[in-house]
Amino acid sequence: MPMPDKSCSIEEAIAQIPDGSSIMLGGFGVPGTPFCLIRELVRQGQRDLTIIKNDANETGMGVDWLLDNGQVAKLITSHIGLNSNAVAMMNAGEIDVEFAPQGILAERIRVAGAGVMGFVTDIGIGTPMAEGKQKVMIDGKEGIVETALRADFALLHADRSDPFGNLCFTATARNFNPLMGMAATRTIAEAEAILPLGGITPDDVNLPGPFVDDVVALPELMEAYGVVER
Amino acid sequence: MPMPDKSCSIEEAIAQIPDGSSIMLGGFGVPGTPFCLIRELVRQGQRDLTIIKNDANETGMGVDWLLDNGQVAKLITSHIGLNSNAVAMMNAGEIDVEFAPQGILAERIRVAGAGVMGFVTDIGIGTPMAEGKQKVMIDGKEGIVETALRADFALLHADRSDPFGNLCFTATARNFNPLMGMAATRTIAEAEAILPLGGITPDDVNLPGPFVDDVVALPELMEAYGVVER
Amino acid sequence: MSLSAKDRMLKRAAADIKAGMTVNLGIGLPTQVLKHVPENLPVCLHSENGIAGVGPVLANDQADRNLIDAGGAYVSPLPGTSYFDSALSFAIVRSGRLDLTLLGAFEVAGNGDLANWMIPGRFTPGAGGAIELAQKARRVGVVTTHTDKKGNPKILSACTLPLTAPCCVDRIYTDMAVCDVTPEGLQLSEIAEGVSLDDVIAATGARLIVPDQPLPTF
Amino acid sequence: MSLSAKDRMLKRAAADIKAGMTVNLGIGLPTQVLKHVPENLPVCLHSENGIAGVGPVLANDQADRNLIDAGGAYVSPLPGTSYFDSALSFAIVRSGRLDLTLLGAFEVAGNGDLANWMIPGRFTPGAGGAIELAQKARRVGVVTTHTDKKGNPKILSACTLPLTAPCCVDRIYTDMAVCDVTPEGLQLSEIAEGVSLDDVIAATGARLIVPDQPLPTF
Repeated sequence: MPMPDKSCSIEEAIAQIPDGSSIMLGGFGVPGTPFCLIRELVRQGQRDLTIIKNDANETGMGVDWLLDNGQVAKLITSHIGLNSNAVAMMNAGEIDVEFAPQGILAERIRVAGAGVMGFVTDIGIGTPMAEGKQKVMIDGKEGIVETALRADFALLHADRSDPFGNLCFTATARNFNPLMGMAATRTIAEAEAILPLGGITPDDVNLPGPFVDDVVALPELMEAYGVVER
Repeated sequence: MPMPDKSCSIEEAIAQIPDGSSIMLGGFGVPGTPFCLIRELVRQGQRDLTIIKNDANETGMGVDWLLDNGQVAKLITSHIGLNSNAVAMMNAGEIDVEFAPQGILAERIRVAGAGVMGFVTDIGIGTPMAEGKQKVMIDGKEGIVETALRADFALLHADRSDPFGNLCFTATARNFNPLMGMAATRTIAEAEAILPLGGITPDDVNLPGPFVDDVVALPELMEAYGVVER
Repeated sequence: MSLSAKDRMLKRAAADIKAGMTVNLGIGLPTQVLKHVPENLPVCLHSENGIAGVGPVLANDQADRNLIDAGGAYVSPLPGTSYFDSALSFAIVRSGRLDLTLLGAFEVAGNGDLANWMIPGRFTPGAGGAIELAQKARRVGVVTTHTDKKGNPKILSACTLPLTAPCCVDRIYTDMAVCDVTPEGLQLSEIAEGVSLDDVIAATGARLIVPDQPLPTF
Repeated sequence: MSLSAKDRMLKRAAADIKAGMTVNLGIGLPTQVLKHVPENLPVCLHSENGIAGVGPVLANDQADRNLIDAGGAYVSPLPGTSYFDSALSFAIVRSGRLDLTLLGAFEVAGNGDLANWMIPGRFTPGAGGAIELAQKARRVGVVTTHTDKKGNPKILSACTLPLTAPCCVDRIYTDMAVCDVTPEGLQLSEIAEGVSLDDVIAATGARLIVPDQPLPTF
């Protein structure tokens, strides 16, 4: 019984995204950011997007291309301090920015991918983060109900894939990628190498194929993937 | 900066467990069940235990040794159909059995390991499983609040470990092991092989060392670990 | 070769497993459906204990002691198989990545209610993964004999046993018929070769919607 | 070699990193504590972006493009390092596996309230991982200059900025003193060499409990 083949061209993969979509982008800083998929999204120019990413990359990279091109309506993130352009657009009211503590953002995404409606946490109690959120008591302790965070699409960067979409990430390029790949209605992964079926040891898979819809082979890595000179 | 060494003898590891403890046991059927740690627990004879395991193994194996030795007060599990002894003891009122759907059991354990108080799910709504549980509304939909399930100890079976407690599991012996290793106050792992620090590739670790307290090398595998002849 | 009524049921259920699907087959009759799935059909079989891409069952002397399916059978990997923990396994189930599950049944009701895990006082082993499979797979098929060993209907107007999940079943495959749960009620969609409409109606405990046109056979 | 006041502060904070600990060091001064930790001390450094066992920072020409710490520095693996996703990384934080975190501060209050992530209208980049580190590490140390660049106290009776977490700080390390948050209030525990008690009190915006016996110096 062969596994289904999900190979896809980058143009076709990104063309599935309509205006107004919510899109999760893997990556924590540079590692794990799907720069090629983002670049194609810039080329195709879909608008009014809600972008969900840990950070806004740095000025002139990744998320910033989308901001610069006026494609982003809203950003859900944990920290945008390295992108002064994002901060300026937020302060000017040009984009709506929703912040979550980093681990809460990660868990809201994971919970969505686990088919769960939300979770209860004491993180943020006693701070402005807790304001306006539903509270419940568990064993006499107050907790905040954090809701599952889903998206229409997830764009991931993988080190390796096979045609079925079994994904392996490397080092700190893993970060939000496997979580987001579970939490989106349609998951598109770019991979530095596409190995034949059987080329990935079953124990080594970080995100199993059933979560992945489209696999895009990267022809070459653009400069953005490299070490950032500071 | 060397990683801390957590090597421990099996006797010392299990001697930390007092009577009345709650103990999570890895394993789904035979694969991943820490038979040697369980056997030592039988030898030391701690009593009045709450055992948390996906299943009760089969008659004459693993959990059944503890049942047979009268050490178990309560069992929290998803399915005990392969152990007629466990079913008989439940029906005779000799042990208290709490059932959860398998994925809810897994998620309650994972959520405990993630330092979260509980989660909200629609699983079991419209069935007896939902009765008596707290409900909340999220986006106009009713959900059940399932609480985090913690334990005093987790006993795991790993394929490989290093002295810091970085664990790798193999094939379907992974199952509940990494989840339970996160959800216990003290996590004790037996490993078929203990490799030197650096012997496990950082990308391959299934449960990182910070979750693991004691690492026990297995001298040899007893028959229970083998293929079950039916 | 003429197939037995059971094999025709299994083959009919197998025909609804389509290219590209991720599928979970319950223990018992559903697992036996597999032998009627074409060998080259691209399908991913999921097992609750942590496999996507379940391969053939092996004899004990060929078995990997660490590789079983949720039913305890020693299985094998395929090119493209992956292993994962139990939380991730049920993330696949609950997040809608299972295109289809085929399950057994003690009772199934005309509205799609399913009871397949408990007989109070007689059979109380715990639900395992059944509740989440029944509630969350995108499509739920039940594979069952039309009647129990005593000849009593297993398809009822309402289940008498504790439910696995309410209104979860989409289609029922039996040795006599294929029935679909529709908003209007339980529809008789196909009939086994050599079985009469009256036989089916007599063996069914729920009201059946019978189309005017002739029923396809299988 | 005589150490600068800053280096003595960093060295004093480093002395509280003990064998066997898992530790997270915040960006800025806390990360600089590292150079005062003995090379052979068995300690596991955690970074929020998915590392346990963070090794030395590498020059760009030696760097692995896929291996940074949460502050963006190119780091290296050690024997026993592991990598994991962001949900698991914060599982380590929230479940109490971090024995210690050292964080920077804009303001810290005598009751342990910490403000280190936001200055409304001026600095609003988002909290990153700070809230969970501050709220959930078993022990929270703040490493900060005793006063800001204008000479105003950073240790206050109450924070004026939005809190990272309330009542989370256990110990404050500054270039002038070590202070402990106790149920009775903020206690002056140690004093930097060459700094007088009056200097410390004058530079502190919170009431200090000063023990009767002579203060240890560092």
